[in-house]
Amino acid sequence: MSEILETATPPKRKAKLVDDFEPSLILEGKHQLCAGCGEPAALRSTVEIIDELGLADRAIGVFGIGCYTSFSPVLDLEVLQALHGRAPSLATGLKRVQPDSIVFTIQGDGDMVNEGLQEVIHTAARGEPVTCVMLNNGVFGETGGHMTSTTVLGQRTKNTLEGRDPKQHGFPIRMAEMLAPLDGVAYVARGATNNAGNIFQLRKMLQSAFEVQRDGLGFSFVEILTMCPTGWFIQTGEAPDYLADKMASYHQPGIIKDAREGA
Amino acid sequence: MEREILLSGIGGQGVQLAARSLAQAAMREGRRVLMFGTYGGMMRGGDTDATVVIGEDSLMTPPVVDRVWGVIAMHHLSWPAVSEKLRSDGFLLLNDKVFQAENSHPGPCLSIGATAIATEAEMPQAGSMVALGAFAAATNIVRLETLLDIAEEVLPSYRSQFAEGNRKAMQLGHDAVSGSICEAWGVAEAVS
Amino acid sequence: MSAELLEGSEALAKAMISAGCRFFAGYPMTPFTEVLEGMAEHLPEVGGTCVNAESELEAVGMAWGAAAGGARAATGSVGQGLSLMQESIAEMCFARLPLVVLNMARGQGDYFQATRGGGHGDYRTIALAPADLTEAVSLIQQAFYFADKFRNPVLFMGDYYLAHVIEAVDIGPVDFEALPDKDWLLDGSTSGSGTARIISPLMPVKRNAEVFVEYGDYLETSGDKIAAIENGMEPLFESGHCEDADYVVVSYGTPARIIRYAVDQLRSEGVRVGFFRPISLWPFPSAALTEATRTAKAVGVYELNAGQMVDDVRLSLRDKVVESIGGISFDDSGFGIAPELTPARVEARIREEMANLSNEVDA
Amino acid sequence: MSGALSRGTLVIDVERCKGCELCIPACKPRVLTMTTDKRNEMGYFYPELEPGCTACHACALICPDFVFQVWRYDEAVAVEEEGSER
Repeated sequence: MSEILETATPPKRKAKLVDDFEPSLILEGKHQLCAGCGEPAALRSTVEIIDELGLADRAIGVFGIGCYTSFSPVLDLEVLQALHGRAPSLATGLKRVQPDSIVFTIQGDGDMVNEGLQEVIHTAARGEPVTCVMLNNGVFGETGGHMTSTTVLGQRTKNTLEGRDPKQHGFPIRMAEMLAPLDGVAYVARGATNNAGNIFQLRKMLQSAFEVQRDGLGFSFVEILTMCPTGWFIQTGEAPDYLADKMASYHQPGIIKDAREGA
Repeated sequence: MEREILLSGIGGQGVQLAARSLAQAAMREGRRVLMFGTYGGMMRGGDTDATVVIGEDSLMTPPVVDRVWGVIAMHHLSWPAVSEKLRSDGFLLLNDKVFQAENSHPGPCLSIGATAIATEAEMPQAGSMVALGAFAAATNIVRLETLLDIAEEVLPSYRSQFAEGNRKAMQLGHDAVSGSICEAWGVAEAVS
Repeated sequence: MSAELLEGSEALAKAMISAGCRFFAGYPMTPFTEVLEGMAEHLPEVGGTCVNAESELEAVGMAWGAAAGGARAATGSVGQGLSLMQESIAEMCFARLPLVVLNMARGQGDYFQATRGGGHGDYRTIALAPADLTEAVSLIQQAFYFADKFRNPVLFMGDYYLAHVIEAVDIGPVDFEALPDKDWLLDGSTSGSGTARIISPLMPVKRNAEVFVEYGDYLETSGDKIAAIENGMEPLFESGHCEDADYVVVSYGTPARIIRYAVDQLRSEGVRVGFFRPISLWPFPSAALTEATRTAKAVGVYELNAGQMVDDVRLSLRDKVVESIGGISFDDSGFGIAPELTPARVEARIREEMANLSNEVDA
Repeated sequence: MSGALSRGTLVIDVERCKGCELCIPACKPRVLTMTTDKRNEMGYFYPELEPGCTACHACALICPDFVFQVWRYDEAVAVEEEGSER
């Protein structure tokens, strides 16, 4: 067995800081979300891309209601807090009166697909130049793990204890594929936070989405598959594989639409 | 002095536009006006009416009035309710042929084939404008020239192509009446 | 600016624009539709935006976003559509955002909705109810002023009559005292500065604010805010012939215009009757009503519903006989045209009540 | 391990860690291991670093609790030598 390094203090050798505890644009990283949650990594990627693109001093986040809402007071970003499901409409009004700002929404699958499905569809169809980000973990995490409209078949939740049965609970909605054909939509992608490689891919998707908004090309949408080991009733260490095997086989990651020239 | 005019008919006859034209012309001539129209959910065929109140001073009259001085009856559909409102010495103009009800109005009355005149001029929907021209000729409530002046501004921009036809309709109605029958303002009060 | 002959709905639209409204969103429903048409036509002429929202939920959401961006924003509907907006209207009270909401009501069944609301929590919205178009165009400008001053939604109560009456009105801007800058608005500029702003019904400041405010503490300030509006604004009302009245009729909105007309007629015949018209339904002009009914033996409340405002009148006049003398009155159009609402019928109704009054006094 | 280099290192705020272990498979050079006997004040096992870090920051990207501070050495150091003084 190799020796364990002392990691309580910064190195004495000459070195450059690559990542600090608090990512850029996050004022306070300490939070009360569950162990193994995929949402902090998704949010981190989103705000870091905004910073990397030099858009921080124009950005406004419109937050839905979910576990991620606890980040709305700790981001170093202007935040407009919306009601459950309503963020795309607030984003529309905000962007219309502040056209030079970069407006993005953060919603979960319960927020966007259950409570506010028509809001995001109409916002996309109108081609509003905003970026909607959906954190999709297939459950209502904040209520403790209940079925949403993206819960995959067979998935056990608090109100589908024997697994989601299409005869009883219907079929899940593939949100990204549903929005992509709309004419107002310029960019649609689905990423995942279950491993570092996917997070690297996700960051490229987020970058494209915000570039699309910056360049006024239309509506952009990034769906992010995130782990919810608590709501999935599994160990945290099993969550990345569960995401890959159960969720990503139905909600497949990838770039689904990129209407930019040369894309 | 206030003059209340009730225009009554069925949707599609142009009743609301005729009322609006009367109101606009009266305002142009320096009077106070108030107009209120009602029509059902259907755009065509249901009963419709519009009340125009024209006066000298600030009007305290509510949008709904119980008694009116003048009536243009384009159709008999709501005649019982309309006739109840018309003052016994008020002026009634009937759309001859189309109007089919029993009329026992004791005051001055003029029957003119407004729809027939409009149809002959190939503008079947301009019957109310013919009637308005005739009403103006019979009462001098507003001058024909004023009605012709405001014909375009009362139309929404997407209907402005009808202004010329409406002018013609009002002129035809005016020409169909030989002279004043019931002066709205009295000779001395007529706005010069 | 001189007077223009305008249909009520278009006059309201032009008055909103004159008041500085630059964002409007709505979903069609008669007689609100006509206001939406007016905004769609005229708002772009001044560089504003009118969005044909896909539902009332989205309309109020868009207006919420625009208000957060600092624009004078408005939306509206009819009572039924307002039902859908209740959630957002309540939350905007907590988020301390201004908004003007038009209710071009059908009838007067929305008094409770306007003054109590159907949203959640401790909130209140100012509610203004004009009786005619001239007053309406000035009140709508006042509505934007109050909304900004108190950072709270303001309801404007119109109806079918107001939407469709055509009158000559002056929609020139009305001057109000200067309001502080909207230093709370969101434009993205404070992001990344360490002092980024937040607008939220849940919390007023970011975690790193010098004084962080917890959710519960913030919630408890809702009562203070309601009190601040009540203390900061004189309730609006109109009264007439009340000095020696035996009987006072209380009414609001278009029916009050007819009551006023009928009471004038009765007074010219020597009948000792007065009228009182709340213009702000909340805050309700209780003190003024108490004064106006000092000599009255009884008070009648005429409204086109089963009796809603009568509750507020009774709360204001706890030692008087207060009766509901109106009622639901609807024609077949469904738009709120009230067959009972004519000067003659209203006059007859008042005479009937006053006859009962003298019978009771004689007995 | 002969010839292997440490290109960077970490500072680990173990008191923030909730023990989810997402960092363990995320680490390509496999230099993170969870404690099995030591727990932080919240009672969780937490990751420890062995020599051989590449400063790829995958651990930081996936960590839900922002436990890691990542440093890249100006000059890489042989893993055998790193332990004496980082």
